[in-house]
Amino acid sequence: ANEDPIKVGVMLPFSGIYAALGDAGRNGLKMALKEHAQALHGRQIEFIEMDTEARPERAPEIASSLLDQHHANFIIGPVHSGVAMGMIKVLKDKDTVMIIPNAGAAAATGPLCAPNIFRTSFSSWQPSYPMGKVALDNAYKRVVTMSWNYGMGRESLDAFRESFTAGGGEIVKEILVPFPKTEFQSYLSEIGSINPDAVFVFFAGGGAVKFVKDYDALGLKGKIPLLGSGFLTEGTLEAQGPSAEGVRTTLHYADGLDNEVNNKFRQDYEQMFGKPADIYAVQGYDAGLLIANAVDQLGGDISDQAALIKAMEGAHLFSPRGEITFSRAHNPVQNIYLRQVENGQNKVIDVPAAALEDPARGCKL
Amino acid sequence: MLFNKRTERYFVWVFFPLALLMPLFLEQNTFYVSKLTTVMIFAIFVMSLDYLVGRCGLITLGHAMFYGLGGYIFVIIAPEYEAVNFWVYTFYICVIAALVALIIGFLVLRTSGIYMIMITLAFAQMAFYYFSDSIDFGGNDGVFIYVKPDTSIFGISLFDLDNPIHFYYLCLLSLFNTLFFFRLVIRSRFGRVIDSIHENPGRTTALGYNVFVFRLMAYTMASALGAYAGYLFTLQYGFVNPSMLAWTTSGSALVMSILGGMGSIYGAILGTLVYEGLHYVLEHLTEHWLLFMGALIILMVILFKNGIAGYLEKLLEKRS
Amino acid sequence: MNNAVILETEGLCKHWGGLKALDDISLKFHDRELHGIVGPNGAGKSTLLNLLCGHYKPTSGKIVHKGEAIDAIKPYAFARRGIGRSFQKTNIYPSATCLENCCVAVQRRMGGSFNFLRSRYRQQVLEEIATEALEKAGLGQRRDQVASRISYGEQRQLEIAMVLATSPCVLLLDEPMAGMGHEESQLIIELLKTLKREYCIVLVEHDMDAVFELSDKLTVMVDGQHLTTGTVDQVRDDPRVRDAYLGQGDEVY
Amino acid sequence: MTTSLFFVQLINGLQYGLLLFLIASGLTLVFGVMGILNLAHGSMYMVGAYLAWYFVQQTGSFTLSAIISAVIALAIGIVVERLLIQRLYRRNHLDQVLLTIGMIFVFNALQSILWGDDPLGVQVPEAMSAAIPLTDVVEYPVYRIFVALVCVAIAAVMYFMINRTRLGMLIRAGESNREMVECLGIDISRLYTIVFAIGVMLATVAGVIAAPMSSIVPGMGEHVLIACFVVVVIGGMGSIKGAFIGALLVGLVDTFASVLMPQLSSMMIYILMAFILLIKPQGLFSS
Amino acid sequence: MNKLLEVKSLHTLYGESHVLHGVGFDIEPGQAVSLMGRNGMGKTTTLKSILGLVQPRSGNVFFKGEEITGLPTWQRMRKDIAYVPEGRGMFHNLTVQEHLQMAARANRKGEQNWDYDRVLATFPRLQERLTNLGTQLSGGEQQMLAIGRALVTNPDLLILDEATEGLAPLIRKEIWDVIRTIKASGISTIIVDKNIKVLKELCDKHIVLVKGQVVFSDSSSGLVDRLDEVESYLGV
Ligand SMILES: Nc1ncnc2c1ncn2[C@@H]1O[C@H](COP(=O)(O)OP(=O)(O)OP(=O)(O)O)[C@@H](O)[C@H]1O
Ligand SMILES: Nc1ncnc2c1ncn2[C@@H]1O[C@H](COP(=O)(O)OP(=O)(O)OP(=O)(O)O)[C@@H](O)[C@H]1O
Ligand SMILES: [Mg+2]
Ligand SMILES: [Mg+2]
Repeated sequence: ANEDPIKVGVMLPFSGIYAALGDAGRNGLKMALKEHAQALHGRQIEFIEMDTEARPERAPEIASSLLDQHHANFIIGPVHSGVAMGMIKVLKDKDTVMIIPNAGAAAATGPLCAPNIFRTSFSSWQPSYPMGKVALDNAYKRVVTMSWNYGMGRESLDAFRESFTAGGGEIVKEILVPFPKTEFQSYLSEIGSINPDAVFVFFAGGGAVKFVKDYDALGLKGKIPLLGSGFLTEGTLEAQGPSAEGVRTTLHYADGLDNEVNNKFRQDYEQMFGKPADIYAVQGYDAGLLIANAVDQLGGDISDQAALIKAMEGAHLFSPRGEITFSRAHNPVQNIYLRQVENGQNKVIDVPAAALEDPARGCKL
Repeated sequence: MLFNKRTERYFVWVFFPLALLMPLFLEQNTFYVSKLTTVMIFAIFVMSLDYLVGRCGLITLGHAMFYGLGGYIFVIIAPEYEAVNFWVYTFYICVIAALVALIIGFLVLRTSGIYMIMITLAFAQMAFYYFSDSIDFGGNDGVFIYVKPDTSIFGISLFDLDNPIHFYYLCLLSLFNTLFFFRLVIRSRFGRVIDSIHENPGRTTALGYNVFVFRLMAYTMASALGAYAGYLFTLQYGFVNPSMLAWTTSGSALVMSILGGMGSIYGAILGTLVYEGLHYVLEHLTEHWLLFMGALIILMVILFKNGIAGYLEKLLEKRS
Repeated sequence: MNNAVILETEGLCKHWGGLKALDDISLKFHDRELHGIVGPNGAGKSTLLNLLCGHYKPTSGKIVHKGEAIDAIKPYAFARRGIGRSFQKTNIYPSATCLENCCVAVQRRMGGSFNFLRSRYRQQVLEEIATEALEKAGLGQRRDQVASRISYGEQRQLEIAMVLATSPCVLLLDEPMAGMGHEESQLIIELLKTLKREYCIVLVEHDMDAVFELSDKLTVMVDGQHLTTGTVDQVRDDPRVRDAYLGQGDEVY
Repeated sequence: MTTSLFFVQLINGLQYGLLLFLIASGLTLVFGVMGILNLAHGSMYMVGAYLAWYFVQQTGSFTLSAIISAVIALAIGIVVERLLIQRLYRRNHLDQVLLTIGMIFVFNALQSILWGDDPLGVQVPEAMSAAIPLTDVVEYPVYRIFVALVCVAIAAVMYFMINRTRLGMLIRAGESNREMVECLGIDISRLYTIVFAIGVMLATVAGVIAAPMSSIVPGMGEHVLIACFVVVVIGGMGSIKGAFIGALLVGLVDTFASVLMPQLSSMMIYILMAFILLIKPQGLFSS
Repeated sequence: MNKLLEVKSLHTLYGESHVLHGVGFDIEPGQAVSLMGRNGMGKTTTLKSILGLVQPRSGNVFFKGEEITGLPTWQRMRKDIAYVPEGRGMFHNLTVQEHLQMAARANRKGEQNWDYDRVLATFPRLQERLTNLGTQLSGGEQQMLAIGRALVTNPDLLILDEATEGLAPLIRKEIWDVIRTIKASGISTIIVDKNIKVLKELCDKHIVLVKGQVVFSDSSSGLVDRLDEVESYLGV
């Protein structure tokens, strides 16, 4: 076959507020490609790593560097939706394959979907939509929703609202906090005075830590159940400490998922990187799996882009999160789990939606 | 003489011919052409800031507002799926930005020093949040521009904006014009008044100049050019994002302009080139590029009294 | 004297908080006359000048220039009406040459300040006028020196040169001789002698030799109040003035 | 808004304002009073939070951790002033901007190397983990009351020191004319080193104290930086009273805006600042 | 008899321009010395070189027998020297009261003859302006404050650079009286002023600078003898 290495451009934030996510994604990616080295039919992998600093205005430039300067075969990135938009602008319909290992922006596999754009993570709709049903099942009728006022946040709340109000629930208030503000005290006081049946939120990273701690400190915990999109308790549990106990979230992954792939993955990851794996690592890992899988199917020859895309579309991956396939818009079709924090771990308590597919509104593929 | 320092003449004679030839060597690798284009666009922006801060003594941390506005004005006024004329829209954008600058300058220029820094920051942040919270303009994720303008004058099209090399030359031309323009303004009688105001506003008032009006003019002019740079940036990749308006963008520009040598104008190009160059090199060398970048910046402040331009001047002017 | 009144104050007051720095001052300044103003420290002399040149706004009272009340106009407009002033505390452009300092002043009058294209280095006329002003103030030799590098006394001279360069009709001079050597003072005294044939000059100065020699009219202020106005001889012999300001002895310090 | 909610929000606003003052207090000293433009102030706040986390891990005691962190901060302050800042006093203020931005880069890189990028958390010290009920649902943690008290105490001490003591006069005089202060026989350069170090220590201690009630994440320094400058500038440069009132104002306006006009809440403190500076171009209490 | 201050062949440059060409003189304890010269001859530069505010290229300064040439300014001042600079050096953010409070200290012998109250008694005008900021004073008031601020450090050597500039005659007379008192109490002074009549009577020794060189250095009687020569140096 071909002697040239396969070039994988990695466009993730390694500094700034999203650095932890970028780090985990890269770790996962490298681990997968190392594990599945024999699937590559002898081809080496060359990584080209670029720090996006989570700055959208730099995204087109870096993307074009990977495309025009390094001629990468695959570009993995990014974390941040704004950066994703900048990348897509450059990479859409080009001869490299873009795999998004995190950013959930609906547009990426919606109106802007393209044959060469794949996503191994989720659309923002996916993890939040099933929670509406969960809330109704628990007889929560009046719910306050809250998130940062940005695309991902609003899309998550909309997805929750969609299923929740369809089943007769009422959203008594939707609170949008300016991004990236983390002063939640006044909002929480207000929620306290409304006293709803439950609260549904989307927060991630440092904001999630602060939110969960404040929720506890101001005494809301234990009085008003806290539901969230799973990122609320991903990679943040240690920092949240006991405040997170009992928080229920929905996500396409859970640490405690008991399947063979996951058990091995978690063990190896912890061994290799000295810390527990999280969702971001899984998504990066799956990006690696997706590449390995396609290269394997094509016998190591990825020069024909149409064939490559076809191979990827047909992929059936055994991910730590369970089996995934890809929708026509190139978004993963996956299980969504209901998890509850117990002893500092996200424990699966239910599967409210199996093999959930994003509606991919606006995609013409 | 327009370029009245020997160093500056040398720089102009070295930089622009080199820049002119550059794409010939880089035909294989269009990325470098794009990268240099981006750098030059930002240099235009830094230059307009340098004029304000270094020449007029008007320190602003809100200049990025105009950079971002350059992009957003285009998104707002241009039809989405129709190629408009580049020159006409350049005119529109500069005029609209100038009007905005006139209004904001009218408010902002009552203060001075740190208070002015903060109030310009305040307006820029308002604009930032306006676009970043907006739903119509893509919010935090930004907007795409699907059709690039065409550049024909009387039916003759000089540049094809979709061609990176053409775009490069357009930006190079713009950069040169900006440098030339600022030099002209500095050398002019208006420039004399601005210099006087910079050094001693009270005295200038006592001599009968309406300091406020002069400042307002300078502010408006620099802001319009800042918007022009933003417009070019937007066109380069067809992408606008609110982070263009963020204070960190103003901050980076300020850093580059101080690094280049405040008030020297051509130092803006040096500062931008060196900063972006270092960034690019370090980023490819090590994951901890921030550490080295920071250390180098610190070292440069300590070593160079008046930025890189000042250092070069010390080397070159001594012999004369 | 029968020269026309050019500048006039009516009941001018300036209060700083509780302090009445100027209290109900009504004075007339005539064309082609040098009007001296003296008084103990803190009497409000500089404050008066600052009001006359628009630097401060009066608490109450009126300033009339050539028959028009001008107390409400903007500071720069005072200068445009030809009211030029020098400062007690040196106030120049330190990093520019002496010539350039004066050019800024000349240019105001010659126009072109909003011209973005016209070179400021092509300026025969401007330079001539500026040079002339420098020479008048005795700084011809320092023309091309950077202002921060000339001595304190010379900076005081530059201060005057800059006012002259605006070719004002009213000159407000705040202690122009302070810090100057004898020779320079003498030069300025001679200069003022010729200038006062053309201009209305208001001179605040503690150098009694100079004041007595130059003044056509002399006003004494004490604690923001107007004490007396008259010819030099009238004032010098006024016992109240001796009490408050000059001292009893004959020696002049 | 019900009356009880109004009062709860009032408390929230005051509490947030006091916290802001705590974070900005070092900047008030270094920037407001001494006139040094230290953009790395936020980084020191971040360093404080990370140090708190690290030493709580090591020693298990929050108090001990706070003390060690403060000492380290003093040392950092002294070194930075002696090695870097001191060289720039005679230069343009903008060089300080560049220098301290360089320092931000270095601190951020070191944070990432030393402590990684994952969000971290420190638990509220055991002794202060109780809470006081405010309404049926909402309660108020004792620790936050403690923090508020610390802020008031720091404000009082700073006010007294700057405005009433000879030391304070010397510091202010140094901002106005360093050479003249030296002509009075004062070792201004040592004085400035110490005061700068104290400013750095205040920023760090703020980071330590805030750690249990916030999340410790990369970039946390830059987020507070602007708010700190807003506080100092609204109050008027050099005025401790101004900074204190400015902080409370920002706290209250931010809190009530988030509840009453959520569409504008992201811009609210900037609107406030622009408004104040348009009316009083030198801030509320400038001298 | 040991000298209070000895200045030996100072050469000082501002950048390229050579301003002092070997200035040297000395002062005995209790002496009042005048330093005269036309504008720009280097009087201020001499004082600044003595105080270390500018670094002379070569030359030495001894105070009370100790070499102080290389010391930082503040250490020199701590040896009980006080300075009233030309231009007055007010602090824009300190009140009159604070100017005096911050500067006040006992000298090395522990004496504190001049304190806050005595300065205010000497300059009653300041008493009325205690809460004004330094730059909100009239020119003359600033001058008084600058002198007062120097006095409260209780110096052995008081250096006055144009200290009577901008003062009303009556006040000027008072200042001269104060300087007489100071002199009587054994404090040495270096006075830069242009009033040769007063200096002649007040000072024990006179130094005239021309273009950075000492062209005249003698006692008062010597000054009277060579008055014409000196006046020509001064351009009187
Ligand atoms: N900005 C100010 N705020 C408060 N008081 C002021 C201000 N400026 C001046 N003053 C006070 O007003 C009074 C008059 O001051 P002014 O400068 O007019 O005096 P002057 O007559 O010029 O004295 P001098 O001869 O000493 O210069 C003084 O007592 C002074 O302290
Ligand atoms: N900062 C400076 N840089 C360059 N040259 C200077 C500087 N300060 C003073 N000079 C020059 O040094 C010479 C001596 O100045 P100095 O101030 O010592 O004179 P002086 O005798 O005190 O005069 P004056 O009576 O006017 O105060 C002058 O010719 C002046 O031009
Ligand atoms: Mg005065
Ligand atoms: Mg002098």
